[in-house]
Amino acid sequence: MTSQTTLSSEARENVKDEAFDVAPNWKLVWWRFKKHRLALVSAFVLFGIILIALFPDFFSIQDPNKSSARESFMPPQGISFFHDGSFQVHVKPLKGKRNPTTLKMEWGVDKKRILPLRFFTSGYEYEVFGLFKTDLHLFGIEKPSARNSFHLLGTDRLGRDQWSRLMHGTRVSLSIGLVAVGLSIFLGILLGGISGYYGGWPDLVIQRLIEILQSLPPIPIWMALTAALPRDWTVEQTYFAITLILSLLGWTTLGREVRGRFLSLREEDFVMAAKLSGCSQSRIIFRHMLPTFTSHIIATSTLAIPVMIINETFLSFLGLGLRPPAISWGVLLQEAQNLQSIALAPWLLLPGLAVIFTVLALNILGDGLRDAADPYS
Amino acid sequence: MLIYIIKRLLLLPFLLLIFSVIAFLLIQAPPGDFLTSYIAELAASGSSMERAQIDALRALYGLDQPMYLQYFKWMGRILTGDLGVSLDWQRPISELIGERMGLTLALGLGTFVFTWLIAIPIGIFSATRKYSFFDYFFTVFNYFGVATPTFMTALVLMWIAFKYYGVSVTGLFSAEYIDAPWSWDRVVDLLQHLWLPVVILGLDGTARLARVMRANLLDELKKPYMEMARAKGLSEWRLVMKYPVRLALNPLVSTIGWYLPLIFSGSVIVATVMNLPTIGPMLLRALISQDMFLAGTIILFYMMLAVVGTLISDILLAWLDPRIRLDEE
Amino acid sequence: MTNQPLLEVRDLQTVFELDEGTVKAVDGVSFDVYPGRVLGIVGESGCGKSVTIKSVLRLIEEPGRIANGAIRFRSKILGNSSAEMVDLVQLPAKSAQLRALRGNEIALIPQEPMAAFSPVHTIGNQLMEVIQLHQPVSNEEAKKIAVNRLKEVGVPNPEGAMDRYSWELSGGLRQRAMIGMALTCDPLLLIADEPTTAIDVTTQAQVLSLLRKLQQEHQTSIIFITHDLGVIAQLADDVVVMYLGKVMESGPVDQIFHNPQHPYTRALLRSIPTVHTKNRSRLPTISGSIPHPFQKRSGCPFVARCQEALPQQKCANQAPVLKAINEHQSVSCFLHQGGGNVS
Amino acid sequence: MSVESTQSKLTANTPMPPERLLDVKQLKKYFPIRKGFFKSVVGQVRSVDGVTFHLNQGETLGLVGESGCGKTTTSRCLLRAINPTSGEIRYRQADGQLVDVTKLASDELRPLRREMQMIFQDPFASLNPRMNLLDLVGEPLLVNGVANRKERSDRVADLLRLVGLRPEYMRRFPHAFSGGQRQRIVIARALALNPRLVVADEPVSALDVSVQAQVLNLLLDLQEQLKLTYLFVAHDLSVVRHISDRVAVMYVGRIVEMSPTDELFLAPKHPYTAALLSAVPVADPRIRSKMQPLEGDVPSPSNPPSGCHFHPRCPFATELCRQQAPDLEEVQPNHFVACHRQAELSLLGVSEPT
Repeated sequence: MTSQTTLSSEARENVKDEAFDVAPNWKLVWWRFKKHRLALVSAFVLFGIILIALFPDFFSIQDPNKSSARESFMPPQGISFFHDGSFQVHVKPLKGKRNPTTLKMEWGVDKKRILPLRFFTSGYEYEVFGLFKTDLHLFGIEKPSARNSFHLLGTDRLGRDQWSRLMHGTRVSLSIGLVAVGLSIFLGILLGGISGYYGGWPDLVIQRLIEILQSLPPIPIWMALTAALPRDWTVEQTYFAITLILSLLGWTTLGREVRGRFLSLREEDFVMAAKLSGCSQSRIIFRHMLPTFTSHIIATSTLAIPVMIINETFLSFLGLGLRPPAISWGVLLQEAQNLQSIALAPWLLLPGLAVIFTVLALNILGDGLRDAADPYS
Repeated sequence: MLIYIIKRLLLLPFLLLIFSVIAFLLIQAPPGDFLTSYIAELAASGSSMERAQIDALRALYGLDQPMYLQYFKWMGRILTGDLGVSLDWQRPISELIGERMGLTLALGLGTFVFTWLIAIPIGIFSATRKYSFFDYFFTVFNYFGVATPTFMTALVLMWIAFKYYGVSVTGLFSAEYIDAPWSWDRVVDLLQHLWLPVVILGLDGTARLARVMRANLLDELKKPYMEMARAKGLSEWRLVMKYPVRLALNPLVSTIGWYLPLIFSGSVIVATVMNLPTIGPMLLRALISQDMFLAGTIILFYMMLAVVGTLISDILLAWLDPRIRLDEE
Repeated sequence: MTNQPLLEVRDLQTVFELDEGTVKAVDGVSFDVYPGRVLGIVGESGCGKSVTIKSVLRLIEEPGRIANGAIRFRSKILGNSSAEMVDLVQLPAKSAQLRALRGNEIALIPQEPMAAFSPVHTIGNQLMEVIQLHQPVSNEEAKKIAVNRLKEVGVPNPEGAMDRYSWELSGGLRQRAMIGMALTCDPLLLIADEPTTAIDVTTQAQVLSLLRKLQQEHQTSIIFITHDLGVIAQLADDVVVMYLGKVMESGPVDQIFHNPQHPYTRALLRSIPTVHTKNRSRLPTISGSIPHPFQKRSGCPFVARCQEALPQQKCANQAPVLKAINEHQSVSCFLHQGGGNVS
Repeated sequence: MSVESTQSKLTANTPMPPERLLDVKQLKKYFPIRKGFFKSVVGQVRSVDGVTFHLNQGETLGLVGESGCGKTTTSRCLLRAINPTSGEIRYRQADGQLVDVTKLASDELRPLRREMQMIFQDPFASLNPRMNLLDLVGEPLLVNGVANRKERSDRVADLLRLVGLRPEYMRRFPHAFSGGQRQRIVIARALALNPRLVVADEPVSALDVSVQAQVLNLLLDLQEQLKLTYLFVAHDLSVVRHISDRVAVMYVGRIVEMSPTDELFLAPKHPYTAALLSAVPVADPRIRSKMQPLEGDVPSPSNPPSGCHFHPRCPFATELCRQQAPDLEEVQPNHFVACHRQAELSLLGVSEPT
């Protein structure tokens, strides 16, 4: 089929001709994206993850930093739905016994009691974006204590609740990905745009810079840079330093892409037509050139976020990135760094699943966006 | 072709210059000079250094001189083959790296070969049987492969091996061979240990590479020369292998340039988790203990690998693709 | 023409199953190709001429398929006697028989030689490949044949050209090399898919005169596809005029140009500017534009733009079929199907 | 701005015949060939290499040549869509003042952009797919000061009607239209600011043959109605013959012949023109030309032959042709030829119109 019919074949299906004729670009993209079921599901999952990142305390069970030596290495507690044949959401409490020979705590289910699970219950108090205080939580048990404790994903060495820590780690890890990609986009569009739109010596310099940065081995450089961060920096300072370091090498791919787009767009007839109509340079850039590849930038960025997330996880896992008391997925996984810890408490690996599923969802979403991004190709 | 290679080679010193500057800047990156922090660390642990020894080190690295002189001093020593002494290990850096070089290369190259051997056939298979069961299967596999950090794979496999088989799959040698001299048995023992990290590192790369191969090949399968080749009467299998696979490989070859060094540097994490005696964990230890000249030298070594990798892929690409070869000449 | 046809296409229907329904790219096309004659298929974009020849070569791929019809070819290697014709539609798409035919008895000259040559294999490699695929010859012999072919199609320094890549040659030489490749096995039928569209007019003249010369020397049958009526007039013996997947009219070239019967053929001939056009005059035009291939339609595909459409919506509701109006010429139009001849 | 520079831009002191709208002298555009790590210039593509021609008010000049001959580059230089390397492009503005387009700074070009417009070859590429017709056709109005939305949409409606499209289509996007309709949209946009000069770069070559005639007729009608001057760039000689008052033939960056249309087609004076004419396949099976085509290929403008660029393919070439490039001379009133041997040759054109 010829080029002018491919678009139609994609979009004409569900829509009346008239709607199609007057459909702006974003609608065509949406119609195409909608057909990618898996990407839709991913978008939905990510929405949930973003909610967690926005309100981690609401989803937590207890203060993520609250430690208790008596609750160290408790295994995950599953949620049960039926008790004595009737529907009741509850968890089974754990009972610890110290093994007389190894002196390790061994946890078993206390079959005598149940702990009913409450939704929208009150728990520890927290602040929402510094605006107001509340103690509302999505779920939890009533009056938690050492005897009546609920740890959905178990506890770590210091007896901290893994689930609550995971919720808080989500905020940090996801936002590092987003901020680092945001910085990369800024650098990439700025430098790539200058390079592609103006050409000449700035192009030459920027291109060489990109080439050199791309031939650097990223992981050792990141390791060296993060290792150079002063130990006495606050969590916030380290956080921003790490996003900066990650985006320092991360913008090059996007920069290249933006440059290529500008270069090819500069030669496009419709850009020349705009120029000849008397459009100003800024109008050409912002009305004609940028809109043609914003969807691509969105897709590429979506695919870049998981890379950043994994890199942060790597660095924190190695002890070079964020350090406690900061909580990120990498920091959580640091607890599971060697065989001994895993053998003792395999559930410490569970935050890894969060990494995998988030990255998976972002990749599928990114692919779906990329496929839908250009309805005119 | 020869002119092309020479042209590439002429660029080498230039790149090395830039990279050595970057490596040097990384050495200088931690606040304060490393000697001061080293002395502070020693003091904290109760031991101390002779005044004379400190002064000798200061003079050796030119720490009281301006930055650019320090750089020239460092470069001068590196060019004469003197990599200096690791403060942390109290041993010559060349010795430390030399010991681990062989195993690092073995792990890297093994992973590389494994990746290509697995990924290319998967890519071809998926592309030529688009939307078949296997295509979907590999797509799902690849998505998970890309999403799973290598250290997760390593940790999970180690845990499984420990829990169900009671073995601890760390290191590259069994206990009795760690310090043994090279022998046939030691090589066999090495291979018995090497395959697991190779598979772990390889799975990650395989997922990426197979996806790229599939996409490249799908692009090529749409090209008009395919129709022409069919119109000539070529059988499907023969024509796919001769034309599109050949062309789809070209962009992959250009990825060797960054993939090869990525394997070496990417193995840092897996090597740390699995406690492998390669350069990676040494870099981590050097960075944490602020043994900056060792760290800087290792980073320079990784950069050299990147340069060599790029060179290899450029040459391979020129050899494979006459368009590049003839255009550059 | 007392001669028996080399190729008989009967009621060919090739459809593409797309998400929004079935598109009949070729909808009941019939024509004959006679030995030693050139058949020109002319039509505008979307008329189905390319799909027609891809169907003949059996190169239609998913989501397309040949839904109906017969493509009977008088093959020397597949047929048992000279009177027997093989229906290519009946052969499995990936069968060895079809492969033995393609490049050997039926050869293709593609539209864009630049894209149809592999950029990473030499011209010689690609030429020798066809030769060795269909003839049991050694490398040296294959090379000799290839060099001879290149010489025959006027490639200067053919030995040198064997080691060159397609993108090192000029557009004209590339197309010559392509023609050389198509001729290597002395095909019975040559299919040329707009072979001069991508090249300049002086080069086009070279290629056309080369094709004409080779056709006369080898007595090869040719199907020549183009949208350029000038090229058709210069090269074809017989002409098929297509519009939206259907044959509007077919007949000897002189009849088509000097005694066109279908309103579309007539309008088309009137509306094209030629170098003989009167300067700065208004051309009679065909109103409207070619309908979208997804548009559902009954009746004659040309009806919306036809100035001679019959009253009472007959043309819009009923589809005319291709019928012979004399010994050579066939038309698909109701104007000629009540016996009444309108001219 | 200094007095000297103003004078160099306003070249009113040198005379230009009153009927002339545009005078192009020795126009050159070289593109550098860059290679290597530092992108050093290793050669020049002489895309346009000393082109001289003029345009009279209200006429159509056809500029023909094969691909790579520099016709498109020439047309883009006229509008300063690209900056010429050297040469002079004198243009008579609506107020009668003469300006040299090549010397204007980019902000001085804006008033000129209203007077000169362009129609592109590919109607699919020259319309921004993300804008609807109102925005597309209305953009020149908007950026040139017609801020009132109502006023703009009225004008767009008028323009759409003018090119034969229904004003109700204003909210539609280009993807809703066929090639021919899109070319009408492009024409409507070009006419939005009431230009005097329209440069049409192969405006019908991407269209189906049954639609070509519609667009050609539209262009002829518009010219009559709006007193437009056209520079019509094309490779298709039939189309050029149909629409042009005069024709200029280009070969490898130079004009080889320029004359009134009928004269050029019936009695060409340059061997290349004659060869070009004989290469056009005649749409009549009864006139099967002998087709003795030119040998060889069009040379590359990065490495053109010495002397007359056509000499390697010219059956009449002499030693002089190999060494010295002929000048474009007026050999008959209004008939310019660049050939050393034009006086001795008698070349065959096409037959009279039927």
